[in-house]
Amino acid sequence: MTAPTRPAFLSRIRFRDAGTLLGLVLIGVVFSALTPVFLTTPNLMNILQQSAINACIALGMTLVIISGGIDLSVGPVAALSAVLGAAMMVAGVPAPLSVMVALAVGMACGLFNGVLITWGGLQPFIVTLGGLSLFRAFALIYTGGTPIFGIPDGFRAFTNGTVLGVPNPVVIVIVLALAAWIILNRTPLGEYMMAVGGNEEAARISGVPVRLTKLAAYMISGLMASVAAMILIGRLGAAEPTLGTLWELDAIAAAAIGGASLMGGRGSIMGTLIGCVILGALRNGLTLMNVQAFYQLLATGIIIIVAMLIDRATSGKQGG
Amino acid sequence: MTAPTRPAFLSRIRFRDAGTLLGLVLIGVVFSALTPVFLTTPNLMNILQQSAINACIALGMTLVIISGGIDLSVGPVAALSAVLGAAMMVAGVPAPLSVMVALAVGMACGLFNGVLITWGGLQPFIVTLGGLSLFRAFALIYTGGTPIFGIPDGFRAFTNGTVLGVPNPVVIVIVLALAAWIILNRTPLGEYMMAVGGNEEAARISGVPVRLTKLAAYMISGLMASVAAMILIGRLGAAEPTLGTLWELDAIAAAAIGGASLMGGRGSIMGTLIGCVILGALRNGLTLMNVQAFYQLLATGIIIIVAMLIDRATSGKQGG
Amino acid sequence: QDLAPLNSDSEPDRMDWSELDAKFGALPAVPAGTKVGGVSKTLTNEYWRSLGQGYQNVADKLGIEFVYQAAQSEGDQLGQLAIAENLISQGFNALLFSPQTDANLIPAMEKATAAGVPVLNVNDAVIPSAAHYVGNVQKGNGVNVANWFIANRPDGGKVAVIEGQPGVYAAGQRTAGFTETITAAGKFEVVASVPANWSREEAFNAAATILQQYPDLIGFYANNDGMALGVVEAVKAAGKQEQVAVFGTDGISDAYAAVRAGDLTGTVDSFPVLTGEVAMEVALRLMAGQALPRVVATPQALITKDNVETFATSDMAALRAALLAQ
Amino acid sequence: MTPRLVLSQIDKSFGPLQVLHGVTLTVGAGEVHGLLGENGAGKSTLLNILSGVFRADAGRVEIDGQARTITSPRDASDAGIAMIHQELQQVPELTVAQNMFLGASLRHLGGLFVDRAAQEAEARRLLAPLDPLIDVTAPIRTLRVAQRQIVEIAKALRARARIIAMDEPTSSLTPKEFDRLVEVIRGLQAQGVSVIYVSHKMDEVYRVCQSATILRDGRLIGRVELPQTPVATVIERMVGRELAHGVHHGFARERVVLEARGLTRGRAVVDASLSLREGEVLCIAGLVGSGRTELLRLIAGVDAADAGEVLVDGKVIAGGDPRRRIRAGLGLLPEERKRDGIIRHRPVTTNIALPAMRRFSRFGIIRRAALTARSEELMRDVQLRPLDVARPIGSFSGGNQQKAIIGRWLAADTRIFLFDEPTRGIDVGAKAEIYALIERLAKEGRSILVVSSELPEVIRLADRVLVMREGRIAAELGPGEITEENIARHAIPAA
Ligand SMILES: Nc1ncnc2c1ncn2[C@@H]1O[C@H](COP(=O)(O)OP(=O)(O)OP(=O)(O)O)[C@@H](O)[C@H]1O
Ligand SMILES: Nc1ncnc2c1ncn2[C@@H]1O[C@H](COP(=O)(O)OP(=O)(O)OP(=O)(O)O)[C@@H](O)[C@H]1O
Ligand SMILES: [Mg+2]
Ligand SMILES: [Mg+2]
Repeated sequence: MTAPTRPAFLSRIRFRDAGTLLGLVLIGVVFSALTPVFLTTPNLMNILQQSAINACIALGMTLVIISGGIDLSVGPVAALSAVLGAAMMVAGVPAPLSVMVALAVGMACGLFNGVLITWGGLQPFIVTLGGLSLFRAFALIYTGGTPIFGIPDGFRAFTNGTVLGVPNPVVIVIVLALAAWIILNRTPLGEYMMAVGGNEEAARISGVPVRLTKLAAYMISGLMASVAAMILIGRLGAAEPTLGTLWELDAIAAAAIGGASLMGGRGSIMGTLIGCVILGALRNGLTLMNVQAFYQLLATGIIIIVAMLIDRATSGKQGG
Repeated sequence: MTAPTRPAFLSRIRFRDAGTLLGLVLIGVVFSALTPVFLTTPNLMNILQQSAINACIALGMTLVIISGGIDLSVGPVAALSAVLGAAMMVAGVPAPLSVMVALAVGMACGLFNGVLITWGGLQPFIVTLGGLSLFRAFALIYTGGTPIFGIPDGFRAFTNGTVLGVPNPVVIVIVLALAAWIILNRTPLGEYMMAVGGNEEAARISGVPVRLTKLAAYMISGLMASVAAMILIGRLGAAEPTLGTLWELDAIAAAAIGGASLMGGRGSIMGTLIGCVILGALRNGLTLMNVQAFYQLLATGIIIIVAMLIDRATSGKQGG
Repeated sequence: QDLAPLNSDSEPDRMDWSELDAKFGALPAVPAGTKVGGVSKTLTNEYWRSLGQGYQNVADKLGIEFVYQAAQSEGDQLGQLAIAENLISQGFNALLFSPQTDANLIPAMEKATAAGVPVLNVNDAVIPSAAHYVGNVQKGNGVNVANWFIANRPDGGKVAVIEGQPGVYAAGQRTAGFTETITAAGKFEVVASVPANWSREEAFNAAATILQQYPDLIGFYANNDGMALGVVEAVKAAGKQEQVAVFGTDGISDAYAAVRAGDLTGTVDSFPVLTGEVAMEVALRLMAGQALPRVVATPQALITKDNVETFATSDMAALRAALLAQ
Repeated sequence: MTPRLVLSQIDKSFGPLQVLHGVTLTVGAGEVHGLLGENGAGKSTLLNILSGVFRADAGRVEIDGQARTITSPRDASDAGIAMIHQELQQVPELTVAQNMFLGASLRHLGGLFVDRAAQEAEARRLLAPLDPLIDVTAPIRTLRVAQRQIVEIAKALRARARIIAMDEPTSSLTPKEFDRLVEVIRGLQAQGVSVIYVSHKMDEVYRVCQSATILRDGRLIGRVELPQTPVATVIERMVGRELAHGVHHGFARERVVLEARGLTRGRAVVDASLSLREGEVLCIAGLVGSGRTELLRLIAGVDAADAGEVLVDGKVIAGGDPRRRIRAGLGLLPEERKRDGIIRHRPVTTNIALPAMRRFSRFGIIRRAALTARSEELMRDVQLRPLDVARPIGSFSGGNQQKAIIGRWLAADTRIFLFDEPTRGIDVGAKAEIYALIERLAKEGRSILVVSSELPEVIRLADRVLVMREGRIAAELGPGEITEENIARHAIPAA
């Protein structure tokens, strides 16, 4: 039905993502030349597994960024839902129920951010900066600052399991990415997000429920943060009130490397995923090469900038 | 000659800053009711002194934000110029010369950011995120991770001195704020910044040197970061490669509380200064009341958000 | 007079905590209305909460007013300085500082010293101009672990270090102590030494990657317990509990639990509660005018399954006894 | 019979400024009703109230005899009202079809998913009578202004509204596209749809409207039946005075000041050369999309040329930077003023001073007093309403923003003006003023390059005309050759 037109549209998107992919391939080539272990299946799985948590966060962040906002509070949101979820599990509440509650906590945090931003009319950066302190404080006060140990083995087995050799966290991320892709590209909500981020006034005039759209974006971001939290506590076997420090920067970096514009209106789920893997591969490769602490920092800085330059050179204008 | 129009224009600006001031007054009233020490001259001087470094950073940040960008790399820039400046002083180079070099280093970092953003066409967030790692790595590698001690007493005496009872750092900030205010409100550069932040394409077509304007903003931000670094090493008597962690968030918070729009085009020097003092007063008051760290975090989060709400209620729309 | 820059690990003017009573007699009486303030790194780490507990124990026992404050997060250097300055302006008789970095509390210390208030630098970061330091030997943490490997793994092998935040004194010293000692033994190779920024998650990821790369690895040393517990999970996930020994530092309660459960091979406990008590006692002695050496070293001990029950006690008297018996 | 729509006693203020004073407007079913007035008269404001973008301070809205409360765009579309906005309000990254169905997407699979195929098919169907060549799957940012305006028109048709408000729908359309729009409007009329039509082009208004309401300064002046009332009367009632009829004057001298040689950019502009003499008004005509805007942008240095060069006073200007061109005496008045022209939050003074900031500064400090004085002088000259140069430019009506931008180049003492659709969205009164202004500039020896889609305007202004076709300069028409027929003949590509 749409045969004559769809390919054009897809190819346009793919072209943009191709730039990001090229960056990934370059990093891959460099590291596999430098260390033989890099390009082995277990290590690649390792990279994916290690990128899974950032990917969760970054998917939610991408939707927020596309709708013209930013969410700096993801780390503390994850911490809060991690400690609450863990406390329930440790207290003997069945894992599925605890997870549901933890996810609800994440969404509630997103709701809080979203309401202040939409109905309160405040800037997203500053609201979520406030949230950054607030949710962290809740998590610390609730736990008194101590990690919660004793996550039940059943739950841990689930997060540490595999499906056909693929670690479950990676499977979860793939499912979530698919969902995010569908939301963004196939549902009215996705169109609303692009519209609100691209031209809020136009969206409002066209009858787009601007506030609900933003609210949805922040709630999804909160939800994704708590999914990441669940994966992490499953893997570590403990929930720390301090977890998630600087997650927001990693997620934003991944989204930006993947082509999201922090001005809103533009972003790609595929690009963000690739961005996450770029960052994961970078960290993995540097560890494999046993690069010294200071030089790791140096390499991270250089590679973020170089990835953006490559990306920029292979794709169109995106303004500064 | 301009009598009929200037007051209207000025009063519009003042009205906006009045909202921020109201927030500060409220905080002041609450704390002086709760703890008698708060409203004593030494304590107020203490607050100003403690806000000075954030104010330096925030002034530069305000100009960057107004011109439509953001600078996440201020902390590491400060660290780099601190260690280089300190190393020179310790090696016996006269303090004024060392300071000049340190300031030049800060400006060079700003130049680096600015060039990537303007000529490279990259997003400010991601460039300065890269810079965040990069400059920190330089500082750490240069020092091997160890602090540099032995800042000459002459230099220290200067930063710890007072003018008519006002600590020199505060005096420096006042002078810098005045300069920033003049730049923003009385020079073509300031108008260019607001134009570029408000509508880059229109500015370009109107003959505004868009790239140079942005470059200037980032270089000023770098310069301000190194001024802050100089004040700090003077106070500490040492320069650490790790100094400046999280400075960017404090500075952005201060600018935003002061009414800067992170979408660019709008912001106020006076507002930013008040924003810095709000944050400083908050920290000071909570410590005086012996509020524990977790609850301080809570209070910080709440007050950032409440300040924004008050500000929002007392001023016009500014979009979310 | 100007003091030489302090290196707490090597300062010659030092004594061990255990000799305090012997050399300077029992704790002098405390005047009524004494106020002591403590500024710590952050309360998000159990270590610093325990230290505060130690201060509080002594304060409660002697009826001293004690205020304990900490920065909002690790790395919040100026915030900690502001807190310290705000405390000074309230007038305390002694101050116990655990600075974020070597330099960030210098102005507060100078201000207090100028006002005649004794300042103790308690543990971790070392203010070079500090007149009094109480804490353990950072390098010793790593040396203790290295010695365990040398004694218990006579065949040697590959080991890895998970470092704390780059540029932090304690992280650097602990790593150096371990690496220098174990390398000198000859049979060991430190194949990886990477930073995980005190983060359990990053430690987990780094350890997983390292295990991937060196399947024959025999041990990890992590700069603190949080990271060590992350490493433990990575080792478990790789199914190598038998082969890989994991050590942490600090001796937090979760580490004790993990040692008991056999997950964590060991940790170097520096007994924060006891350290806090000793530091408070030192402060009181200084206020009474006693001429103590510049550094008072506090104990540390390698905790493994063998001795865990001996040291897992909240009874400080018993702990003191156990340590003195060592 | 009850009228389809009655707006009665509508008041609206923005802050202290009351812009509508008890305005009343009545439209019958199947009627095409004009809404006329000068820039800033309040036309857009009234329609924005009708379509739920603004809320009226007082007044009633009745549709088919029933009172309605409209507080949001949603309410308006529920009430059967659609609107074509004066300023293009579109989302750059979304496709044409997505933009057309924004806020009212067609769905399938239980209403959860957007039915893109259906949307695209429907978009194609709606666009067919207007411009069948628009690719409904292309992101809207890749379209030219005219095409985007056509998409806006088609969007309003999508909802099967009973009332369609069109706020200057043809400001960037060619006569041919206007003809197609007339067909569409006639079709709507036949279905009983009521249309409110805002335009500054009197011939259009007379062609499509049966009646009209006239506003002046936010007050109702009256209702007129159209074919019966002569144009002069309507204009007089709009502006409150009679307008002198304009005829062309030429002031061209010999000396060539501007030359473009072989300018090329992609396929938008191919090998375009032209020369402009002192005091000359050179118009560039052509169909929408023929590359006129792009040519002007190349000359102004806003876009970089793939090939070719620009000379001022015989000297090649190196580099593609607008600043160098401005220094050489060029100034561009862009086609899309909201996107490319104004800094919304900043006052008129600053907006005016941008290219000439040095002129208003001494020792690096802006002389505010001089700037304000000069701004007021200039704005009085172009008759900015209201004459408050400290107000943010974004709070002025579209036409007045345009005047301010003209003032910008006057302030910079520009010698070579590049006007892209200078009177787009400008009322008849202001239009005459701008023509007079252009003539005055020419008389003073300045040179003017005008891109215009309005042939009467071209004929009125031009000493010489270049006709562009598919990115190339297809013809040059000298004095005596400038007729609508000649221009049209060269503009239309051979089949
Ligand atoms: N958002 C706003 N804030 C303040 N004033 C406004 C705003 N929008 C419009 N105005 C003012 O309202 C008056 C009417 O503007 P409006 O846009 O309705 O005029 P118009 O008749 O459509 O003019 P034009 O033909 O130029 O489009 C103008 O004086 C304008 O300055
Ligand atoms: N943003 C764009 N993206 C892609 N192609 C463009 C773009 N803008 C213009 N073009 C191309 O340039 C050609 C010339 O467009 P231009 O806008 O210069 O024409 P114009 O005659 O001024 O038309 P208009 O009246 O719409 O302004 C068009 O045919 C189109 O193919
Ligand atoms: Mg209008
Ligand atoms: Mg055009």
